[in-house]
Amino acid sequence: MIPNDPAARSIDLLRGMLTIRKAEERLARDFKAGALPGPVHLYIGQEAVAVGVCAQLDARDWITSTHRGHGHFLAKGGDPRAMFAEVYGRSTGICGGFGGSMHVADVSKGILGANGIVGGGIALASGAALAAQLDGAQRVGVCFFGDGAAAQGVLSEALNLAALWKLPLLLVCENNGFSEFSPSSGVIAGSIAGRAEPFGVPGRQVDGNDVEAVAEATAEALERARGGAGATLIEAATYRIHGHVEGEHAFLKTQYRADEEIERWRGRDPVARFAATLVERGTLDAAAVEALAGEIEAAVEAAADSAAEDPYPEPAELDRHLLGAA
Amino acid sequence: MIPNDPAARSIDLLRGMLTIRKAEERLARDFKAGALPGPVHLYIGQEAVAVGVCAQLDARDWITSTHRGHGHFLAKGGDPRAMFAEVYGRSTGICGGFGGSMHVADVSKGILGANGIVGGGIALASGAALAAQLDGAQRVGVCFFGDGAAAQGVLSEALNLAALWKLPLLLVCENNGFSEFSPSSGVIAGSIAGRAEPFGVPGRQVDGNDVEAVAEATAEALERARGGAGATLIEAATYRIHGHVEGEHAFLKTQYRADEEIERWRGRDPVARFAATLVERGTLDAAAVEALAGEIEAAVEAAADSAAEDPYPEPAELDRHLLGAA
Amino acid sequence: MTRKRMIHAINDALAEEMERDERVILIGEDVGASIFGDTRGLLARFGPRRVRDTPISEALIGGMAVGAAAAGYRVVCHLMYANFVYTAFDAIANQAARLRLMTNGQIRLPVTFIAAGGGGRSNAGQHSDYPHTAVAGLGGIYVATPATAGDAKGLLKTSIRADDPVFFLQPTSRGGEMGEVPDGDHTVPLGKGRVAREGGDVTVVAVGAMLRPALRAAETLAQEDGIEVEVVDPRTAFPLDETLILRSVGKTGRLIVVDEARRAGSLAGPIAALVAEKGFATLRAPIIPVTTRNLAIAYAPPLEKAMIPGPADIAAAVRRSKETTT
Amino acid sequence: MTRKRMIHAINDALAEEMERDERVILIGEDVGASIFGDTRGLLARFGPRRVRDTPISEALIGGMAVGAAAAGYRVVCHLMYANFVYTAFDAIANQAARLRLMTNGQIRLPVTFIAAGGGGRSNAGQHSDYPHTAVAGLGGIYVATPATAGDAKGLLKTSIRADDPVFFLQPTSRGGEMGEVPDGDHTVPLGKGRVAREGGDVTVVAVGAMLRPALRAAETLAQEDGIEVEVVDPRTAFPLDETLILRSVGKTGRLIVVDEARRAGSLAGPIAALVAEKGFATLRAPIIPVTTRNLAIAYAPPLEKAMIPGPADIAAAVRRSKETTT
Ligand SMILES: Cc1ncc(C[n+]2csc(CCOP(=O)(O)OP(=O)(O)O)c2C)c(N)n1
Ligand SMILES: Cc1ncc(C[n+]2csc(CCOP(=O)(O)OP(=O)(O)O)c2C)c(N)n1
Ligand SMILES: [Mg+2]
Ligand SMILES: [Mg+2]
Repeated sequence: MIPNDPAARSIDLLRGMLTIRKAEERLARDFKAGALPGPVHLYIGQEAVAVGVCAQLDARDWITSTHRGHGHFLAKGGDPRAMFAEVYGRSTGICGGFGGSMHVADVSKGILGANGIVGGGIALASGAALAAQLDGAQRVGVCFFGDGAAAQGVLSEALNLAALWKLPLLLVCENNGFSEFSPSSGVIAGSIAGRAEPFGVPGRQVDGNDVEAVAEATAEALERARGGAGATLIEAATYRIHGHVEGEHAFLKTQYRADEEIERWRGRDPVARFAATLVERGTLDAAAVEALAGEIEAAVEAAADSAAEDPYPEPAELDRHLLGAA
Repeated sequence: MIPNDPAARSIDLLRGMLTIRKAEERLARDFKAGALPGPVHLYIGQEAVAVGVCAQLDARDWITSTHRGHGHFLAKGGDPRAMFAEVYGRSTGICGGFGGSMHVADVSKGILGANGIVGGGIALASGAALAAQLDGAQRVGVCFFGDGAAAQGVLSEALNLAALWKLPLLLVCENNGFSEFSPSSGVIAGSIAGRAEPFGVPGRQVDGNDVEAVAEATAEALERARGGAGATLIEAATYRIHGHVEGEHAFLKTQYRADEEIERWRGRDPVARFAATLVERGTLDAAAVEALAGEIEAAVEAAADSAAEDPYPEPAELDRHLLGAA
Repeated sequence: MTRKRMIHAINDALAEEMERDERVILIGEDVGASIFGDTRGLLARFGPRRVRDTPISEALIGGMAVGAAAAGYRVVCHLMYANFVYTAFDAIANQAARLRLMTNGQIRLPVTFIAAGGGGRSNAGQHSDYPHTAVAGLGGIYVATPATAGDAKGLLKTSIRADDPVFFLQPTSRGGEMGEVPDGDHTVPLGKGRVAREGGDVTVVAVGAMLRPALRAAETLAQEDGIEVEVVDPRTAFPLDETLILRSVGKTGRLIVVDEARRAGSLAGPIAALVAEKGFATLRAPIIPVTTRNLAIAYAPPLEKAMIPGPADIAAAVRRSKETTT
Repeated sequence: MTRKRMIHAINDALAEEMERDERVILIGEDVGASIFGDTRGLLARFGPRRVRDTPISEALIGGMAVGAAAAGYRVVCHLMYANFVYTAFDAIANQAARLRLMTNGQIRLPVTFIAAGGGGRSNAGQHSDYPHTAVAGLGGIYVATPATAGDAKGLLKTSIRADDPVFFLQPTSRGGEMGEVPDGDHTVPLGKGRVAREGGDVTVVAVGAMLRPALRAAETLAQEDGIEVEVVDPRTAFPLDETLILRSVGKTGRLIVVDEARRAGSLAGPIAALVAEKGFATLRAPIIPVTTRNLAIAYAPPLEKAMIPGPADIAAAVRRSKETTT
């Protein structure tokens, strides 16, 4: 899964981030064009977190995700075409069009699903970590959640239990500064990473726009988890460049963040930044980066175009999910 | 409310603890005699916490309590006779016999009620603290809860919000070492008091069998709260001498704590200990302590005997609580 | 009369009640930004003392609403999407709905929980429930299900003034619809339904969002089939306006219940129980439920459309009812 | 056949299923000590790896059960008193009951939530709910309501083996009652009720704890009134055994529904809806519900006794039904 050659590995990181970026740029355009049936929450600007973490995982590890789940899905190996089809509500979607953007899941890849309930994935990942512990095969459960979700009490319940049971659990808080339209300072007191310590769980802060820093922190946490020493909370500082939900300007009457703030964070774009690093290091030259981006964009666009041609599911398919049906 | 004379004040503390002790010893006998309709959870051994805290409060301050709520009810000024009548299920009970032991409440005294939901009082007290803040009259909300309840996520939710809003809230955790039949070490990771700090809320540990230490810690927290500086978490180390619930030996097949442990804690009985302190200080002599105890016991027994004569409520009274009824 | 969108009528109700009684306060996630528009402008108008954006902590804020109400305020607690009522369910089910009984009326709770429910916008499985009966089944909390702008305003004003808890469930997909709103201090009593359209042939009780398709079906049936449908809007799911429903069925002898909820959790149950007991002698045909299936709402538009009852489903049920003779 | 207490039959079911399939695990508060006795001895027998005492964190453990089940285990999650299902409600309502649909069947959840419900022991308002319909209304989770020791064993074994979630609601006050339990690997299918007593005059559908008083009433009616009651035990509140209920009403033409839940949240609703739709032609008298009132259970014994249906209430309803001729 993880290539041994450091250069290949870092190109994979870039590839992973570019895939998410290009896929979501497509979804943003689709939304603007009125081509999406429901709401979408884009991950643009946070790619380094999903990719940095998932690069350290393999398919047998479990993840749970959030309403902002495309990035986690793709980084964990989810198929872009099946994701587009799902967001388009097609029967070829990864969930057959039943789930949509907020519920993309691929159990075969260890993706237990995006989740429309803020904080909902925390307990699920804890359960997956329990399963992993029982399996005894050094698998782990990883939970992605937002800074807003850190206000849900279930986080402290999970920290408590994970500490007591030494669960192989990785709690990854993506602190993007906002809980919908509320700046974190208004809804989160003190430090999120710090909340783990009183339970005896290490809490680490990391630059969430630095994919290698995220990967490194993850590797450390995984070593702990796979070695039987228990959980870690990683707080990754990042920023969402798009709104909370596409189209939010249609219903919001006031601006909730300054344009300069967005621009400042654009300057720390995790994808461009890592591309520049690779160029600097001589791993890739600028042309190669461009070629890679172009290649990924083409693949993503082709996946999306093709998914958009797929049929919608038939209402009769609903029968399959009635209780008692096989 | 709080007498100025230190001697009178400390005699009041002893009186408060003795009242709880005598009342609950009566209930323990009542239970053994099969005279109680439902389960009772006794507070014997923890009296210093309720009394130490409530001695610093006045009737306009709000408290919420737990399934183990007789001590808080009495310490906050609840009427013993009305409490007995409630536990006996009589129409003269403080809740007319509708609530019982787990729900004793007297809103006129600021007692928002015992609560059968572990952790249930935490949010209620936070709401009362919000009301107190809005009133602007330096009232506070105080929540008593157990070490077991500290595992409920709502505690962290309250710490977060109380810090953000600077709520006049006092969270009093009575760490009696057990969550039903589970020793705390198996269900509580790390330090309870320490859990407050990452939110920016002070967390203090205090000897919960030392009524003056509890009162002092409370006074400090109240100064903070009434001064607009916000919440405090106090963790009071104590022990319940009786079982989790009276009669538990009838259904438990194994012992969950050692007899020596109980004996060790009996040696630190908060009532006897404070009585001894007062004798040592010359505030009272041994005979006066005995007289006080006798006087209180007589009053409590009379209250209980008289409550036991009261009639049960009539089923027709239920109508009053149907929605739409005035 | 003024023509307004439902969401603006709700906004007016909130503003007027906050103006009328300074003890009315509003708490909830992003009530300042207001994703639905129902709380828009209230923060600016009434200030952050009375209008409070909260963290994502439904268990806490649900219970705080109860505590602040017990301590003297009239609290509106916004839960956003109705599915989040489940995250706050303990506060509603174990506290709000029963404190009146358990304290023998010492605690009355002027608290209104408000949320938006139902499907129609591809919000998928965790954002489309219409959970009125889960709350109605608690018995101690009014459940208002407004169907029109006028009723939304009138019911909400009454809810806020009520001394008992209310769950006010607005239909997510109908907020933008225009309706007539009476001028002045318009209130609508809890527990009183209305006849939305008179007719002598078949009674259609249509809940909340289902009123409009029911009325549309009634027009079609009148024009195409010569069937005169009486459309009854119960307005509150609990308590039901038994007299009104029985009177209508007494006239028509035929009953259809239309509810956007899942069959097993729909008002088809309680209404059928009512009529099959107290209106049995007047019934001339089977009671036909028109509800969604016993599934969460699916994402893909054709699935969602197939699940949620529309005018054609209602008309078909009415025709089926008319064809039955007994 | 062996005569056993219901609680021991449940214990046997758990032990046998844990023996049969090592992927069966049990989590919950004090499942080691076991306050009801249903999980007694399992910790000693199967060890702390598979039998886990948890902290008081229902939101977490409910969701962990879901996560561990999604990750390959068969999870029994003990929620103790049924009122605590509300604390865990989000995990059940927003996750367990809908992941199958939202993931298009990728996630099937072999998880059994077990709890004890109902009144009769002065446990008062927060420990006496019988919340089967709140769960049934979710649609995606089986609801088993065993009434006898044999069914408790058979239904629980089937629940644990099922690949979809089950809420197994045992009656708190009936655990000590003896009943015949078939020897060997006794299983009872979910969704199939049974005729507990044959009779041709009136059908009484009695849910869970209400079966025994219904049978008692039937004996009285046979002896004193010559009325032969057919007593139907639905065994699962969801899905209902429609065929069985309709067949019985087809024979008798008269129906009483007896349920310990509050009227508004009782099975009287769904069952009346079923029969008033599909069995209307055979109905010869009003359907009479015998339930508790729309209130939480009150504490004082005379109140509790008046609230919970007993044989006399059932017999009176049957007589009333027989007297009606249409
Ligand atoms: C239980 C619950 N409460 C509220 C919401 C509405 N909601 C959706 S996203 C969101 C903010 C989440 O913030 P954060 O966790 O920081 O994630 P981010 O959107 O920043 O990625 C809220 C309040 C929800 N989906 N679920
Ligand atoms: C929500 C909820 N879960 C579980 C219970 C069952 N229960 C009652 S008391 C108790 C233990 C409480 O421990 P702690 O908070 O330490 O209080 P203590 O009994 O020691 O005073 C439990 C688990 C409950 N009443 N409410
Ligand atoms: Mg965020
Ligand atoms: Mg304790």
